[in-house]
Amino acid sequence: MFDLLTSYTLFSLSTVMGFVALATLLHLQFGLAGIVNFGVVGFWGLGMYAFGVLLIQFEVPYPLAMLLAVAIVAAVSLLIGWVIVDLNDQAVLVATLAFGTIVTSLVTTEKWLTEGVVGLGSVPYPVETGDGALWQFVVLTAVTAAIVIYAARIAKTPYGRLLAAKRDNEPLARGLGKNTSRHKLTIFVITCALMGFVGTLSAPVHRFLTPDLIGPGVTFSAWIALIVGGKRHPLGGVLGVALTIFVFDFVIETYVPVPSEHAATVTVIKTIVYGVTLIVALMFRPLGLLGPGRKRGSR
Amino acid sequence: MRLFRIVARGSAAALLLGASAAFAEGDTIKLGHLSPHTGPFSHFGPHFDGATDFALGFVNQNPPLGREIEAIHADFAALGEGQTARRLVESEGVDILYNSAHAYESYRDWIIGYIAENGRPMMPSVHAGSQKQSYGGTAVEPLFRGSPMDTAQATAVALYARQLGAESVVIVASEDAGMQMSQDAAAEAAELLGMEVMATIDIQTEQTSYRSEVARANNLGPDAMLVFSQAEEGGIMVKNAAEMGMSSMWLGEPNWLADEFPRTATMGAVNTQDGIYIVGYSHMDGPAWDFFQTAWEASEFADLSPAGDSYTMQMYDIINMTALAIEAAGTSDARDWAEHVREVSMAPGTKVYTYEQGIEALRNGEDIDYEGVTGSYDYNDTGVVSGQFAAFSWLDTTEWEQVEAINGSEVLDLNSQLTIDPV
Amino acid sequence: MSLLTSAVVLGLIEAAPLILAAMGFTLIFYLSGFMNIAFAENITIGAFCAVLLTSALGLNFYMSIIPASLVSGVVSVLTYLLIFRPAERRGIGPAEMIILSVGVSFVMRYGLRLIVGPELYFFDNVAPDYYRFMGMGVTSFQVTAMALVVVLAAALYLFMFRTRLGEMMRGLADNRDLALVSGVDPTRISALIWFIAGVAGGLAGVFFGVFSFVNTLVGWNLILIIIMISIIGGVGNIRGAILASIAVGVTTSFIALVSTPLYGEILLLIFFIAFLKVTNRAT
Amino acid sequence: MGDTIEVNGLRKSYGGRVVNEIPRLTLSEHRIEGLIGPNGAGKTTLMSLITGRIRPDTGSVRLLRDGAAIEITGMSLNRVARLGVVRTNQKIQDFESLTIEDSMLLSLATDRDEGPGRLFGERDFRERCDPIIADYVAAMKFADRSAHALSAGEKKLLDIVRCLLLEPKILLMDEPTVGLPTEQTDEVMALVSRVAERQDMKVVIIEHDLDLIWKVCEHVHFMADGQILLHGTPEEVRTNRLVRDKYMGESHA
Repeated sequence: MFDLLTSYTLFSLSTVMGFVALATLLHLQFGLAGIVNFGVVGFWGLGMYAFGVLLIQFEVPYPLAMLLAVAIVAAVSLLIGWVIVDLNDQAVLVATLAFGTIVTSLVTTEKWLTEGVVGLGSVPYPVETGDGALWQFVVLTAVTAAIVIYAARIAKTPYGRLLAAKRDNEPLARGLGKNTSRHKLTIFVITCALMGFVGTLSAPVHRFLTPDLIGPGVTFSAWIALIVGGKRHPLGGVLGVALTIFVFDFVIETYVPVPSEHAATVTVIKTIVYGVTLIVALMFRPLGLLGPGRKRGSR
Repeated sequence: MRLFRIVARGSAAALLLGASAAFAEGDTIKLGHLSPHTGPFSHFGPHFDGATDFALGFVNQNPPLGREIEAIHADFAALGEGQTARRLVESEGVDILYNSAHAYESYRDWIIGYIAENGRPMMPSVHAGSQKQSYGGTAVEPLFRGSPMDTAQATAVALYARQLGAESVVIVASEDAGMQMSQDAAAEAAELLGMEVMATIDIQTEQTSYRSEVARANNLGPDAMLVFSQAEEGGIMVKNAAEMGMSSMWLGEPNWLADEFPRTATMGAVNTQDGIYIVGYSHMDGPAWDFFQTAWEASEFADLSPAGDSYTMQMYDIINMTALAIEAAGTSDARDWAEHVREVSMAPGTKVYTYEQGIEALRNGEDIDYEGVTGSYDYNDTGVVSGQFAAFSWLDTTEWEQVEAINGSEVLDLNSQLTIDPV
Repeated sequence: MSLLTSAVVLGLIEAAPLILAAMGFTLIFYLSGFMNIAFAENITIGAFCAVLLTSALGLNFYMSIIPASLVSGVVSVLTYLLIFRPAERRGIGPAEMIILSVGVSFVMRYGLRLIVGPELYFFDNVAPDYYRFMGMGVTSFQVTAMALVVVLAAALYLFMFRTRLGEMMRGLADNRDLALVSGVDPTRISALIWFIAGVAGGLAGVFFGVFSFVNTLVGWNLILIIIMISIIGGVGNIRGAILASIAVGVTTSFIALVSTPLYGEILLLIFFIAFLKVTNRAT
Repeated sequence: MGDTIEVNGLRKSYGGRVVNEIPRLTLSEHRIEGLIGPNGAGKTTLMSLITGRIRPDTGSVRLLRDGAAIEITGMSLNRVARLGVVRTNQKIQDFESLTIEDSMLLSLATDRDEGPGRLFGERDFRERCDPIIADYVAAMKFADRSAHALSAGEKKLLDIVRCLLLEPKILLMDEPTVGLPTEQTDEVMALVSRVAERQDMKVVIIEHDLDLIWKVCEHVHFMADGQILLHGTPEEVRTNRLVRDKYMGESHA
């Protein structure tokens, strides 16, 4: 059997694909619209858990549970969006970070709903005929591809230009009659709802949901990948995730198995390398690997 | 004798083509050990690896079916238990997936399907006491536990509190899967024993202080505090109690036997309390224990833990049982192995106290009944083994001693009445 | 012991190290205009120095406090000179500076992890003496922590509002261009402030450590609460940091006394988000 | 008659210092009006109060259109611009990541164009805008529309073009000559006048270059110490003694 189809590889590639989707959505939020969303794990985790709870605790049919979960995330993102729409960047960063922490904490305390740390038992694939994992990976890839294509096209449309203008100089854009608050809220709700949707697709991949799946590590990984790849380029998320998560969490972990007592050092060195790449990227190449070069003057 | 296989297949061509190892019956029997070397339990890793290698040392002097058991210790915290299990089974081709832990349910459906198709892996585990009682013990799901259910352990704590004469208790548990399940079990057991559960308090892991939680528990004035947490968390609670001038009767779970407990609490604080008892597994005196104790204390692994450490004992017993069952089954096929586990570990059959005695008797065609260090080692139909319980207490920051044995059958009978985890 | 008094006393004990940390954090936030997440590692380094000094060198606990906090003060200045000042020079915006400080925090925390390993470290041969105060038990370490808070707060207040250096610092923070024009040397003043903040962080680390244990996550687990306290207390406002720390300490203690402790943190987070919206400012 | 702006009892103070005190003012009764006065007279503050960038302490600002009065006091910046009252910026600034053409397309895009779902309308949107963009690129002498405006002059020109492309009813120009290449100043102002003529647009120019004011404006308001002291034809204002003492005495008229 061709090795790609092993449950191990499918699981890894599905999680990597999930991160590509999250990083690309973060490109739309931060790279394009300038919203410093440090609560990525909050929207993704809320989508995953809402779906799991609806499906398992309330036995809602599969497609309806996904729809409702995404709707819940959209509603919550509208509320958070309203909170952060007129705050400056640092306040947005801390507010969204606090939101992500609230979601993780509530998942731990509301045991009657989420079973808390004991874990919410096995979320099935929509297609349970044995190659459910393969189909899930295909669907995740299709959704991610759609998001990347949307990100690539939207940049070259009036809406993309509007978001870029708002990011660069909001008062100037408002002076041209653009309702920047409404547009900021629209892109935020759309992309957060999509993060929730990716969460519903990730639930069956993880199969057994526990609060430590939705720790702050998810947000930091998406951010590091985007900064390294290139926050303003639609493919920044793809390249960033490939160079960080794919290389470290799949290639090295799989093909360079290290004796167990050195395993700790590999993870530690990985995080140090993440930290250093972040520092180097921000200091010397703020627009990342795919960032545009020096701007061309018109004279 | 540490057997490591460092496999370097880093070539880009092999990027997606991890070769899955085919095996012939004649090859070695591969044991994939899910061992925590990163994450919150990383200090357990070396101890678990050493205890496993120690047990394999005896088995491989005269291996079952003449096939040496080769250990692959794989850290599971970094990549996740599910992914590490899949890598060990699919690409390393292990015959035995050893020590599945809390996240077993995330790959349970997959592995049951894989076993049905490929006849491996066998799944002996000392951590599976945290999994639902209904899982395991069959040819379809060859999961066999090396210790009683966590719930039984929690029932023992409640039972000993009753034994100490407690009428009312407060039950504290940290936000960890095993601890929360133990809390529910202890609460129900306490009620069954006629004790009043005044409150159940959840504490967060990795905090620097639990003063408010301890104060709240103390204000309720319970006769005893049943606490299910890691050693260092228990240590902080006892220290906070002493700092606040409060003194209570504490009953802790086996993790408190790690030296993190007294070193965090400081003996000064421990001595101010009415009493601190740790309910854990004890060994069963007899030829098995005598052989094991002398061998462990003479081995290169002796500094990893005292001989009486429950993990060390349980791993020794489960490795012996697994090897003997393979010999009895005549194959490393997990489905046949499962059928023979009970055969080698329960009556009828001549009682054997070490792997050496067991393998010899099997080769003479006798039926055997393995009596382990941790107990008579009899399995119920869902792969749960009986065990010996006892209460311990710390003498100083390095030494603890067994205070009193707890009646094992009383524990099992009380545990079976619990509703939270139907058989 | 009524619920309220124990919540207040417990709150004060909880708050003491938090105040030290919040004071340090808010100083950097006020002067450099961004939230330095890597400040968490100053706390951890302070804790590790103290534990190593007491157990390895057998120093008395009180003797280890000063050197431990000085070390983390020096480390704090180094992070400023080596990374944050060049970054400011390159005109990196406040949001990117925070992400940069996350990177620095990762490198420092996991670099320390490589050296000290995963185990927990303890103040083994150190034991406080126990007193009784208002019906509640208190230890000498807790009293020292609270005393240090008062001393450091007073010293910082005097420094900021009664000394030439303090005035220059406030000038630099309030109106950078005006300060530069009037001959304030930004590097010297900033280095001094980062040093003072590092010392405060190290002190906080020492007491967090002695109250429980020391591992590489001591600072990291607290950084979000410290950020919230310094923003609620008002950036650069020492009195605000103290009041906010006490308020947070007392409320979380009170909630932990009556219901699930985690609800205390959740309520704080929700209040914090509402606070940001109402006051519509972060810096 | 076109739109006019009416200000009643307007007052704005910063920490006790009164910056604007205008009991009564009507702007844009004429096609092109001027607003002159010494530095610190409060001209820019008045502009900001009208366009909603800042809120007045008391008083109201109304837009009179076809006999109806629309209350725009303190209305948000983008809604005032949406009503056709647009302002060019005194401070030189630009959208850092947008090219010259992008900036123009930004102004020309309508609400319908700017839907998050409109992924496929780009090509004919550009075709629709091309003629008007080509005119302005030529008029403003931009060498390459797909490049960025780097010099101050280019940024200023682009700022003005962005406002013109909105086809405003009233264009408030805050010191347009500052930063403009001197040889282009007359051309630009001539272009603005032509556009004003063609699109029935009113213009109010704040300027220190008085020659430009006297030449272009039909009516001039003189402001000092936060108050409108007098207004009239350029000839009346130019020869007024008060204006000469308070203002022209300083500047090299």
